[in-house]
Amino acid sequence: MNVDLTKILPYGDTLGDGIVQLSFTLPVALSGAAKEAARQLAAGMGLEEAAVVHAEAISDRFSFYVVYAKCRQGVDLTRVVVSEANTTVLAKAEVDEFIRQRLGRKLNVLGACIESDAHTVGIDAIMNMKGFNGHKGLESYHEINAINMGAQVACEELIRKAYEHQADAILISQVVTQKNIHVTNLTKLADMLEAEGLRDKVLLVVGGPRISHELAKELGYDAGFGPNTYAEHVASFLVQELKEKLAEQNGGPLN
Amino acid sequence: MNVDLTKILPYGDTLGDGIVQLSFTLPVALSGAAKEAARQLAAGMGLEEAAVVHAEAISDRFSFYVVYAKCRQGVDLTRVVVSEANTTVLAKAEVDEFIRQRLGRKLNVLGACIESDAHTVGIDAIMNMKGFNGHKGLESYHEINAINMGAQVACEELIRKAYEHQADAILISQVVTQKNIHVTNLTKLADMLEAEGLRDKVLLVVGGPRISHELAKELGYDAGFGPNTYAEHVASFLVQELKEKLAEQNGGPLN
Amino acid sequence: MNKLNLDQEKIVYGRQLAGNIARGVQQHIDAHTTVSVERAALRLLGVDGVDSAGVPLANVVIDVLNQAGLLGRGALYWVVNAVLQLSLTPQQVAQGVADGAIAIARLPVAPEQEIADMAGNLAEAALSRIRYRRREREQLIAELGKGSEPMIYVIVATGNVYEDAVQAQAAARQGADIIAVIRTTGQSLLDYVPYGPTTTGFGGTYATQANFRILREALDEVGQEIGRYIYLTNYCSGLCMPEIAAMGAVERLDVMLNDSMYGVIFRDINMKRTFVDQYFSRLINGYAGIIINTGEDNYLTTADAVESAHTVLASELINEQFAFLCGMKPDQLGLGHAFEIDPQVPNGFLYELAQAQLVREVFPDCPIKYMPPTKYMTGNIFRGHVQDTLFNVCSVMSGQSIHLLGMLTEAIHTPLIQDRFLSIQAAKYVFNNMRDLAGEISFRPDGFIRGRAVQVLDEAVALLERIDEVGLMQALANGWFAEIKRAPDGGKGLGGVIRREAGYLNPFIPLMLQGGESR
Amino acid sequence: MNKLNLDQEKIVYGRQLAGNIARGVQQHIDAHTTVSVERAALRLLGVDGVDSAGVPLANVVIDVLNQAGLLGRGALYWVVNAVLQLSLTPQQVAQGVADGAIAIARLPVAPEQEIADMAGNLAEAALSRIRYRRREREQLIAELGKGSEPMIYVIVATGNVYEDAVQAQAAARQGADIIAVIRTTGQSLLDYVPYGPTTTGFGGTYATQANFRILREALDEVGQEIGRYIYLTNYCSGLCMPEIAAMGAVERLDVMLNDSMYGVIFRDINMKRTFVDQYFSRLINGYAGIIINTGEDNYLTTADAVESAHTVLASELINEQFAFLCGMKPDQLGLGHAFEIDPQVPNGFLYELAQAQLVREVFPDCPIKYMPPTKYMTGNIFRGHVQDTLFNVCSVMSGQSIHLLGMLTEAIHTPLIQDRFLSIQAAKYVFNNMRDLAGEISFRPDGFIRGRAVQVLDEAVALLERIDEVGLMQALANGWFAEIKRAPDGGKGLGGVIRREAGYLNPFIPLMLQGGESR
Ligand code: B12
Ligand code: B12
Ligand SMILES: Cc1ncc(COP(=O)(O)O)c(C=O)c1O
Ligand SMILES: Cc1ncc(COP(=O)(O)O)c(C=O)c1O
Repeated sequence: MNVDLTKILPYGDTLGDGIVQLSFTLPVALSGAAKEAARQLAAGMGLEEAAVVHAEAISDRFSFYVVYAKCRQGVDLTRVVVSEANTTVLAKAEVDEFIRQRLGRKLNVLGACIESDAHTVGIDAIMNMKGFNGHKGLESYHEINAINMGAQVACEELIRKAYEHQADAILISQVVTQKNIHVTNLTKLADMLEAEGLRDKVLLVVGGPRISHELAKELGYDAGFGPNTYAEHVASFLVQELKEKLAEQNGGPLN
Repeated sequence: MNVDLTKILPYGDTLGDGIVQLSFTLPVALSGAAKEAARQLAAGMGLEEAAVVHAEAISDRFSFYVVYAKCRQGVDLTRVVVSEANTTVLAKAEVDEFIRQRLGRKLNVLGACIESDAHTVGIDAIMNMKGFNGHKGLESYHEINAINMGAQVACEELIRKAYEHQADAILISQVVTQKNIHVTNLTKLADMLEAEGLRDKVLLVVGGPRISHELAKELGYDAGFGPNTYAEHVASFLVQELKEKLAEQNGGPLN
Repeated sequence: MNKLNLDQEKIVYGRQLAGNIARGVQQHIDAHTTVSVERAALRLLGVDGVDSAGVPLANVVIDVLNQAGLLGRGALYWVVNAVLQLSLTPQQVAQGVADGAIAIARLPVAPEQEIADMAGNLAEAALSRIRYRRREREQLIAELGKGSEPMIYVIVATGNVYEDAVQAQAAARQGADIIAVIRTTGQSLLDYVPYGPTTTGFGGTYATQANFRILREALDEVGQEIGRYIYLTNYCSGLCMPEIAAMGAVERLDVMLNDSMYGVIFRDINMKRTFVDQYFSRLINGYAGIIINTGEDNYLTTADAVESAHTVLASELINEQFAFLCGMKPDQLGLGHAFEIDPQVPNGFLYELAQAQLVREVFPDCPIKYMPPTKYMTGNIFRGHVQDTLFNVCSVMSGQSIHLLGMLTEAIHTPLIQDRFLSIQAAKYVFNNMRDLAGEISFRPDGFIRGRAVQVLDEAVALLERIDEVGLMQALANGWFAEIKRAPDGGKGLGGVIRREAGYLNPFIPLMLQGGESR
Repeated sequence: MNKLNLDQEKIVYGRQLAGNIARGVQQHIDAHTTVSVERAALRLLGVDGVDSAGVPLANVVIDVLNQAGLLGRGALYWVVNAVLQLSLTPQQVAQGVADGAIAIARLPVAPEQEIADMAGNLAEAALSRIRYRRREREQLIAELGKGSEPMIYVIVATGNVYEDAVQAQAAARQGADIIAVIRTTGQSLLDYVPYGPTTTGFGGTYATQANFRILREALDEVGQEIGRYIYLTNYCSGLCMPEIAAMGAVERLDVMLNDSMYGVIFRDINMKRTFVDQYFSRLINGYAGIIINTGEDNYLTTADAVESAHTVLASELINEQFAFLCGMKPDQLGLGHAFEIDPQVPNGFLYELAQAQLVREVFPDCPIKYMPPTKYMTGNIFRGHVQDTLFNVCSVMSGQSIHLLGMLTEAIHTPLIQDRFLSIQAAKYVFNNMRDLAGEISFRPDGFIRGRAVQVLDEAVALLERIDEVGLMQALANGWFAEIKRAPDGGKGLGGVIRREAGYLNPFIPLMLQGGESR
């Protein structure tokens, strides 16, 4: 099977067949016309040979469709640029060693689920001793002073704590994304940090199941982490950023 | 909820949100780049806010994706034209009555799964006494002489039988559609009937789970029937066509 | 129903321990009131609406009384006094306080007995409205019937009450029996109840009285259409539990999420506050014939379902006792239970089945709130649909009655209309296809399932013994539930807890303890 | 395994009836040969390849002999004679016949015994190759192990052997234990076996020896990689059953769809032809240590699964007896069974479970071919995934061993790679999650499940009694299986049936009846 990486197409059972599966609801009763509209919707996505393989009434005002169709427009995988926070994942010992050596004091890391979000399992997975899936959290790092504020922390409160603990880094978790509430919350915090003149003094990191590095950057954060993140990813990012920061302060690369 | 019928969009949980679900496989190993390629594929379909909510390795050469995204291009439902065989479905008695009155003899209907296709349940559902889902088959119509040839009937054999029984209508079932084998088989039959000079003498109907009236017309058939067809649909179509035919022969509408 | 051959004496002993534990807290409860309890009492008397700044009148009045340090006698004492002095309705009094026209603290005070009598009359009138709604429910059910068990319970969560109504009706038409309108994130920490119809929630819709009414109407309408009474559920927890209970009783909700400890553990609400609030809210729910859903299922989102199974059972026994102290009946207790074992665990289903059967046998008369997998759901919606199917299987195999449908998109978004459609379809298929399976099978007496059930029961009783020793507040401080620790004086809302003074007036409490059944 | 407490004497009686029925047909079988049996014999001797017109050499030779009216003595008689006379290999003889260089019918004839001896030697050499492949399989399994039960069986059906190989490997990596390469529609009615690697099937890939080899290599490769021997399945039915058996034995296939009546009922192949063909093909499969899959599951695609359940059991008993007559062992008999009850039937799962448990208890040593829902699958892939899940549940609850995975897209297309992926994932989850459930539960002695099983057994025995009276051919003519009627002299392929003459030579038959186990 010789895959052309410059034009990757979906694969059903034959290279290049482009088969994709779709499902959606239309806000109209089931009818022949609605079924045809479902087909045209898929066709409107540039899909070929769209077949409505299932059409069913949800109620007298909604109908449900399953469609299979062929996508002809491939993606050039060789030109896809992935935006990811950092590449080299360091071992815990390396992280601790770096902080000890270069910073000469513990790294203060503050974490919270801000505003209306109460989903702490994600931030706990990153920060608490126990960690996640056998990957210990930041509390277990000798050279990190990890303070986890938990759920539904108001931005004001977070900032107060950041002053109090002289936070080097702030870790935010946002899980609820309905109606883009996470964007609202994250923007609020970034703006407030800016207004306080704190923004440049801390590394600002956000994570959550729907968070990407790209989105984080857009919102003015230093990094974003999605599903399957472990403490070591965040810790590695923090020390590597720190290294650059220290280097800048000293006017050149350190090692 | 006021639905704009001139621009029907998929409905997730809010009118106009346009949400659709997709899934597909890419013929490459799972990676950050592949995941981004999956997102771009959806974006390439004109979908907005495409979110790859799941990415998983199928093997070291394939990866699977689930995507949710928003479709912005609606369909004007008021302009959708549905191609369907006939609209008025007649009662069995009406069908029989018509044949008795206008034709004055039994209507000869020949049915078969042609060529490589052995799926007889569909044609049996239409033709056999027992019918389907409580809808009796054509055999149960007093004025229809229904001959069901069954599975894997060669076109040659079918044509022989058509002569033998002086078929008024030929009903074909095609269920297997992989690599468009049904199109090949159906085209073959239509061409052979044409060559024999029989095409204009019979009503030629095809049915099957992936058959649409549109496709049937394209292939030179008089009608096509898809899922959930019952004998009465076909019978109604046959007598209504017959009526027109008779009318043409007599140079004007009959009643 | 007796498949596990459990040690009945052990169960009785567990109940005794739980009773001790609940009564320990009840002393604190009987000695206190809260701003929310007092607001709820006002709401029951008909106080509704907001002032020009959008603050609910109930809040305005209670804030005034609280700032004046007068709440220890109960808000009704002051408001009914104003009613008597000014010959106004409670609503007019509240309006007057808000307008600044009435200085409620400075009015002359009528004789104690006179105030109490008037308060008693007003309360009785208010309660007769609730009893009316309760009888209305009973009549509608008698007339239309209701869903057969396991009853299919789904959520709507668009954030817009009008869209919710559309989805709720569609769900009922598809076969849902119970519709829960999920509440927007963050509302539980508001110390007031928003007002009017709302369209701007996040991950849910605001719980307001107007929203309750809109949804009740929508469900009554569709219930008539499809010939089945559809239950309406909302969230009676957070800082305003008692008020929401009052609103729900009046708007004829049928089910309320209403736990004695959920707010403490999962919303960091102060426990002294929540214990008092839960009492008054449950008095109302009990009186209104509402089924409550407790929140033990949530424990298994932060703690492990295999290791912490016994904490769920222990908490269920405590929740039951708290409910009994409010006069609730077993058939009103939808105790929280969840199917949250890591799908990778070998024989995970056997653990789930053991637990599901165990709760059925320990609480034979309670309609367990049987919750689907959530934590181990992923973006793989197809796999998720299978996880939900095994959950459906476990439910019908263990004879559950309130069955919260899992959604294949649990890990992604609040349900789309098609998610709900597919889930209802799947559950109906499983329930019909396996309808009488439970009656056909029995468990090996020396098998894994029975052994596991016995183990969980033993561990739960052992935990109750430990809690009985230290007291429930200390148990919460120790993080014995959900692995979350809460200090007795930490969290939100402690400021709203007020010590009752001698002569504390709240006629609703004794009246409601008499029960709201048809007399 | 004994949960139904079945009447063992009734089972023994059913087996006796089935034995009578099979022996009734065996008289016909022993008196006849077919063009395909003879071609298979040639193929076993190494005759391979096609002539310049693309006709397989085996066909060329047999056609020549048949036209000359010589097949009654067996093709080997003539070909081995040519071998002796011309000192050529059988392949060279065939090539010569095809080229027109050898007039096989007009060669001088060696003494009978000499031909028989030479034929015996050649046959023994051919069979030693098959025994070698059989031992090879045994060694690989000893070395690598194989899938645990229920073994996960999936199909690949791209129509292109190279694409099939890719998909087969991917499936094995995901956890499939058995890969069936579905055959293109229509091949079963070809009276020859196509040649070489093929890429142009419809709904499946041509069964050719080259394709068998390509897939065997692909699976051996992936088996080494993942440390599990992967079984390869193909279709040994249709007009060329015996030849495909010969090819499969040589290419080390592990499983063959191979029924005594499927071709008659579902392909309208003449029954006199099929009975003879199935005998020779099963001799080979038996000898090669191949597991056969019978086709009773198909009955329930045309007949109703509730009403006709007993026809499946009756047919399984007959298929078993036919297999015993070929020297097959119970552990080679993957009897066809299917989960085809209309999902709308209340308690459908109980019917399914009763039937699944019944076949396990009637055939305790057979690896039942446990088939998923197909007929009632629809374009609703989500619902389909749930139907398949209950099927998976039933399998693990009744302790099945060969588990054909259902595909959520069954009603739409042959499986896409993701369909297979999702189905394997789902099955593995269910099997792991419910691994020991079967051992935990028992059925109520007076319950529905046991009652249904007893009823099906009774009806099956009654049907066998009727068949025993009229004979199997008449039973088929009556449409007693699958509600499809077939006349004894109707259908395709009757022309290829030849009465054996005295001195009919086919040393494979006696040799293979000795069994192919390691000696
Ligand atoms: C557990 C849970 C809860 C628990 C939370 C308990 C707790 N203390 O956390 C309870 C029951 C309380 C709850 C409540 C609600 N929930 Co909730 N909940 C979930 C659930 C089932 C699992 C979340 C989880 O714990 N995942 C496990 C963790 C480990 O994963 P994670 O958060 O993604 O974290 C990983 C990464 O994302 C990353 N990460 C996360 N944060 C951070 C931060 C940093 C700095 C870094 C580097 C990395 C990082 O690393 C982690 C480890 O790899 C999900 C559904 C699901 N299966 O995902 C719904 C879900 C998240 N909840 C949801 C909702 C709507 C709610 C409610 C708002 C519903 C309601 N109205 O009542 C409430 C309100 C909560 C609130 N105010 O926020 C929705 C959100 C929908 C959306 N997309 O907007 C979901 C998706 C369910 C659904 N389908 O409706 N919930
Ligand atoms: C039953 C069945 C079989 C049975 C058929 C028995 C028989 N005598 O018919 C058996 C087991 C023999 C079989 C074999 C095969 N099958 Co098959 N089979 C099915 C199955 C499970 C159900 C089909 C069915 O009976 N549907 C019920 C009938 C009533 O529905 P229907 O055909 O759509 O008919 C209705 C309408 O379409 C319409 N209609 C149909 N015909 C006509 C004709 C006229 C004139 C009119 C008016 C209307 C009409 O009216 C009917 C009633 O409403 C489907 C999967 C599925 N669930 O759909 C696969 C399926 C059709 N089979 C399939 C395949 C590939 C095969 C094989 C080729 C596999 C193989 N290589 O071995 C073989 C070979 C058969 C061959 N040579 O054709 C594929 C086809 C894939 C594709 N899209 O190309 C399917 C979809 C399964 C799959 N996912 O792989 N099969
Ligand atoms: C008992 C109980 N109350 C309330 C909620 C909802 O949370 P919130 O209080 O944020 O509305 C839950 C969680 O689903 C619960 O189980
Ligand atoms: C026993 C048996 N043989 C063969 C087949 C396949 O059909 P065909 O003979 O067309 O390859 C089946 C159906 O799946 C079957 O069950």
